Amino acid sequence: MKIPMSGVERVDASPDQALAFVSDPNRVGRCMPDLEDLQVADARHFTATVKVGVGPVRGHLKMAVAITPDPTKPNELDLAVKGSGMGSGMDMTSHVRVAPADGGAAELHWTAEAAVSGPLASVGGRLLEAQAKKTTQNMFAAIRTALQTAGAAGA
Amino acid sequence: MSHHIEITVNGTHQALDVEPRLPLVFALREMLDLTGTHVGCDTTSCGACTVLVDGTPVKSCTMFAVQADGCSVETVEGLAAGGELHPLQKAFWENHGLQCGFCTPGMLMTAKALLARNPRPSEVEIRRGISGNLCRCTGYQNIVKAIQQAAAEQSTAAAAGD
Amino acid sequence: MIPAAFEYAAPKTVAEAIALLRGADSGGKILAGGQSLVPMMRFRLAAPNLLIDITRIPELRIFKEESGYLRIGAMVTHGELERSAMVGERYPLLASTARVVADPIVRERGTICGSLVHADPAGDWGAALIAARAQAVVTGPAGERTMPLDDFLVDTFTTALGEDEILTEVRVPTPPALSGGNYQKIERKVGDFATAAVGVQLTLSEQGAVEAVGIGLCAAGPVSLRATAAEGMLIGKVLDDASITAAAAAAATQAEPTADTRGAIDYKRDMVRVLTSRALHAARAAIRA
Amino acid sequence: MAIEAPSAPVLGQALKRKEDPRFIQGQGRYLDDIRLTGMLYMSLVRSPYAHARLVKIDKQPALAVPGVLAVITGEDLAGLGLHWMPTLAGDKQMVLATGKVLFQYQEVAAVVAESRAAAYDGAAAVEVEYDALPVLVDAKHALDPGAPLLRDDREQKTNQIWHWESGDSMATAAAMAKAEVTVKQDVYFPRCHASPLETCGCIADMNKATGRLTLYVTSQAPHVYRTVLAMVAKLPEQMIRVVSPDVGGGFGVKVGVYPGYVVAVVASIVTGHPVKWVETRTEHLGSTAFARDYHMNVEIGATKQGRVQALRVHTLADHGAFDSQANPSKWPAGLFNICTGSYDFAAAFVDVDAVYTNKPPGGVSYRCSFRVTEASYLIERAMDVLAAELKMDPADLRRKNFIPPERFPYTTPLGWTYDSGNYPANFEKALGLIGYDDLRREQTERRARGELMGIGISSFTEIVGAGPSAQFDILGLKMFDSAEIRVHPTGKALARFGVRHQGQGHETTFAQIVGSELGLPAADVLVEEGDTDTAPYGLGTYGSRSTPVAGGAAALCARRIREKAKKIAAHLLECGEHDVEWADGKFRVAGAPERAVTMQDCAFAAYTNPPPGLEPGLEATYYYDPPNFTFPFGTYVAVVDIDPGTGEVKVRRFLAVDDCGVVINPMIVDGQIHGGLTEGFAIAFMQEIPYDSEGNCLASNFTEYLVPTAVETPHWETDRTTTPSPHHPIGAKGVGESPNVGSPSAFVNAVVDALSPLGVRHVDMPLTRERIWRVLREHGVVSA
Repeated sequence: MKIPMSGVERVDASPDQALAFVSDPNRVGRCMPDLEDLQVADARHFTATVKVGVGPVRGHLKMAVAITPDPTKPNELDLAVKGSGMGSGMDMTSHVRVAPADGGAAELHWTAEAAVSGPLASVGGRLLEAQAKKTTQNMFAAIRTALQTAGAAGA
Repeated sequence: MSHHIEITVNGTHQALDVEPRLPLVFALREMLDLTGTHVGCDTTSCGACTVLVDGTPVKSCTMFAVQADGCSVETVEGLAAGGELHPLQKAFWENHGLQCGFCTPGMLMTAKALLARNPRPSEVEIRRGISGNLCRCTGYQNIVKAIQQAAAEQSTAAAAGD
Repeated sequence: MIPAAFEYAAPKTVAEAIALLRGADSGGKILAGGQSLVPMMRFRLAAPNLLIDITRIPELRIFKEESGYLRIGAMVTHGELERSAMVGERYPLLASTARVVADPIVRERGTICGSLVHADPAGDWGAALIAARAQAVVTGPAGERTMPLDDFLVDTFTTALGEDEILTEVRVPTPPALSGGNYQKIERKVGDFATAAVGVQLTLSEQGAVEAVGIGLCAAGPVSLRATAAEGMLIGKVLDDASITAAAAAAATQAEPTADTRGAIDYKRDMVRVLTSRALHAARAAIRA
Repeated sequence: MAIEAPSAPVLGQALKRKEDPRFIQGQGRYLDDIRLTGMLYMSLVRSPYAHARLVKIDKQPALAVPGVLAVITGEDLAGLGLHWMPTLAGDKQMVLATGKVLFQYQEVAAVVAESRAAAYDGAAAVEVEYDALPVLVDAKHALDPGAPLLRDDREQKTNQIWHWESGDSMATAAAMAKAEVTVKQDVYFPRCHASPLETCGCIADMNKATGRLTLYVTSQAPHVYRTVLAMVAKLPEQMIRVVSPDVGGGFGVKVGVYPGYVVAVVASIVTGHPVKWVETRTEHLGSTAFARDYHMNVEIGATKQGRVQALRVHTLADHGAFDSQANPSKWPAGLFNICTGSYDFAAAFVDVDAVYTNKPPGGVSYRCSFRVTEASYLIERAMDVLAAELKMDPADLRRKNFIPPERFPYTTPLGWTYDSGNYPANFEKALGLIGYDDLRREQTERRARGELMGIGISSFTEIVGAGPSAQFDILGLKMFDSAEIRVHPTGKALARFGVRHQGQGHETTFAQIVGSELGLPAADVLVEEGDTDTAPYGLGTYGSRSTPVAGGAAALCARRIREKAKKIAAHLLECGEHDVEWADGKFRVAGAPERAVTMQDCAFAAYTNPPPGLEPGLEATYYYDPPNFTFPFGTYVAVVDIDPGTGEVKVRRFLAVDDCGVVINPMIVDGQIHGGLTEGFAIAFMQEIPYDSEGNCLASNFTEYLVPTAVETPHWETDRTTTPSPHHPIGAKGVGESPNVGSPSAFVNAVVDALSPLGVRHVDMPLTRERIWRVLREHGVVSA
């Protein structure tokens, strides 16, 4: 099943800082919700193991993430996630655009589409959509929080 | 880690060492060789594995053997007491209440519990009562008929016994 | 299928069970009837380290009327409730719900409290007991706390239970005179989760106006839902076709179902309307003079 | 061949089934009940993706799991040349995936372990890396220019598998052009699944010392399995024994050879132990043979008075990732061109295009004689569409167009020769029994009150008993079937057959045929099936072929015994053979019927006192090659009421009047009809395997693939007429599939009839509440 999602996060950081943050595997990787393990392969790739826990459904997903800056639009990039675990597959493509906001702050405009395959989709499908949306929103919210903390620490 | 359990199965005391994750149905089938109880699904839907635990029908794929410690379990193999067919077994045979036979043991155990609680059920009550057991072959009609016949026979026998 | 390996404990008291939960460091899971949990474990979508079987705790079997409430302990099964003459006489909402939960064999092992803790928005008891204005009794290391069921059910698969707490009981107010109730469910076949379902608990005044009404919606949102607008517009009104139609429409507006193999959003929302109307009619018919 | 009057009352009696005592006492022996010494368990790792490149399989985590002994992948099988296998339909199919996967739940790796639990643990631990590819789910887009190419292993770089035609396209086009009235309708028969209560499974036991492979397997066609295994695994056929123990329902899903069986054989060879593999329900629904998935477009040309003239059908068939349907090899669309049904068409033309999609393979199963269900549904639905166009009562339209009884044997424009039929008599019996005219009057009254009541008729013709060897074979194996009878000295008999029952009651009905032919009580005839070491070669039980083919073999084999026994009788009666008559179950002297000997007498003499010059013993084998198919028919009437608030359909009444020729055991025939109607009901109202845009199977277990319970299932009314088959040795036609073939259209016709005041002509199955509700809303009906 394909789950389309989108959102806007206003962050207390400059557009450049925000862009640098989401382009950095070390930093954006730590914003994966319920992160258990993070392995950074290079400047553009990392692997995150995350915990899944929705009521009785518990398990781990291993996600390989590739960050691809848009070659023509310097403020935009793609995050491609290839996940597996619990006998299932979880692939997500997301696109992030960093836009300036009032007061020198920035906005992250993000769209994402998750595709879930396997038992998670066929057994858990009835309850999956809401959960996938929540998890993705949490990830971008975590980015906002992290930037805020970084901003506060830097000030 | 395995757990030691003691259960009574069809009147016989059994002591078993079981891994907690072992569903009761596999303990019956593979440790006690009582293969009459079948497995038909993964979702507690089909009822092929129905047995009676302390008289209550239970889908034995969804109860762990370790949970049955101290309980009395009845399976299809225990129905024909003393070699005489149970009225339900006889009625299923006479009314063509089975075809491939795979759902039959679970269906019989459910019917036994049903009649124990409601000795003269209506057709609607029987259909509701067996709605946790799936059958792919018979369309249920002859199963319902068989349960009605067994009910009539049992209550006649009970009346004669009074 | 066989679940992943786990440890098993069967405590004899609630205190022991809570201690085991604490010790399991969020890897523990309470096993009551197991009719939702075990299938998930067989699919290995759930894999607790420790299963704490509470079926051997006698105090959790409480099932009686006391101080204006029907007390339903954690180990009371759907089947036990379904067969209770007392429930049949005085709690028509609960009686009509118990008849349509899962299938008759699952009902023999599955428990009302277990179903609430599972917090599946398509579970029947959430909607029925919200309509009945039930209270959840939660026991933890610090003792008992009680809350409206509305607050207990937080989100899909999520309740207000702490990691070391157990839902030990649910308390349903004993309906006063001139009360009736009913549960209406659409399921594709026996044993299916609800496509949509609605529970109604109703009390009329001597004059025939609505004195109190509870309407709970099943499979109509991320969590069991109270149809607050519909309830509000019925209070003080005479329950006639017009007020029922209006309330049913309000309930449908409030519903936020998701699309799945059981139906699209518009269908499910309309079924909330149809079932609310039917449940209100049936609840009124269930009032004994 | 002449029909003989039943020679003993054994035939036609409602005898209690001989197989039942073991089943009601829990003593059946199904596949999973068998445990062999040293047996290991296998579990399969399956793809979560519907279409993906297979990047890497890491066995190590699984091998580290306690109890796991081996992990087998497609690459391992490639070394043995076993990673692909031929299908019965002339395609090939992956055993374990190499390179890429083509449907969700496709077999990717196998884990062999000491216990069931360890096998599951191991399967969960295997790490597989995939690269998702674009997914093709909708068959209607399979031939689009931009569609992903699924089978890049084939020479033809297209998703089209084959194109098949039947009939005269020019003549049909001409007749259609001249017709006063034409109707056209798209009709989809959804993808569904037989899903018997017992899933598929096997135990492969390769004995290294003897070199002999025993395969215990849930099979409807054990001999076919043996031959296929010999060809696939290149084992000498005499070194393979296939045993099909009690089978917990088949309905066609246990005809094909599945990858798991081949892997289990390899696993047994590799480990030197017996290896058991039993599917989970998810594996069963997600990977074994589905049924139907035919997108059909039908056109009928007729006169204004309602006389049908021409039929044209275009079909798109979704075959999934491999063409592995179990059809007769020269008939890629099976017997689909039976679609002219019970009606006298002057011209007809049918074509079918089969395509690949990212779904599991299959296509022929679920109580259907090779696409006959689709054909019957199509014509019965189309007749109602025509009736609506002509504003005629659908019963009258049928009456006008039935093939008249005097025209049998009747040859259809698509080439079939119907053996026998009396459609008007059967039809009028059904309409009389249900009270058709009264129902129509009641309907008028209810409609006036705004109620939705519908009456649906199906007057179908089936084609079963594949099949005559001139045209019908599977992988070259002619579709005969066989019987072997041994009469023991004490007059008791053992009868063995090449078919394999799965609940149809062969142990009783074949004993009745043999007993009736030999003058023995059915109780004295033991029927055995399922072991290729002992049973004569046969093609198996499916397509309602057991009675028409193996039943014919049973009768003729018994008559062969009788011929020999007659010589012995003459010897015992001390008369010439030509003076001996077989009458009332005994050999009698012509003109002195009181001088008689029984079959038991002859059997004893065959071993103790054979006539001089006659070979001792009393045994025979018969391979029966049917001269034609048989053509059972019937009339089904459904009466439904629709809840306008929820869209729920209540089946108020359902009457089935079948004609399956001579009845062997009426109790068993009624049971077959009840079961088939229930499956037809399920298909009409609730069963479908849908896939989402990613190719996820959305009905992979019994919480989503709906099997009706006793509560939803209607009460069935049954009756029959008897028109014997002129060519079958006992006049029987077969019945197993008729109720499933004939009933879906009756249900749908009834629902569409209920909705017809709104102008509705067709609604596709399954007729879920939501689908009906949507039709009602689209036509402005809103109700509480």
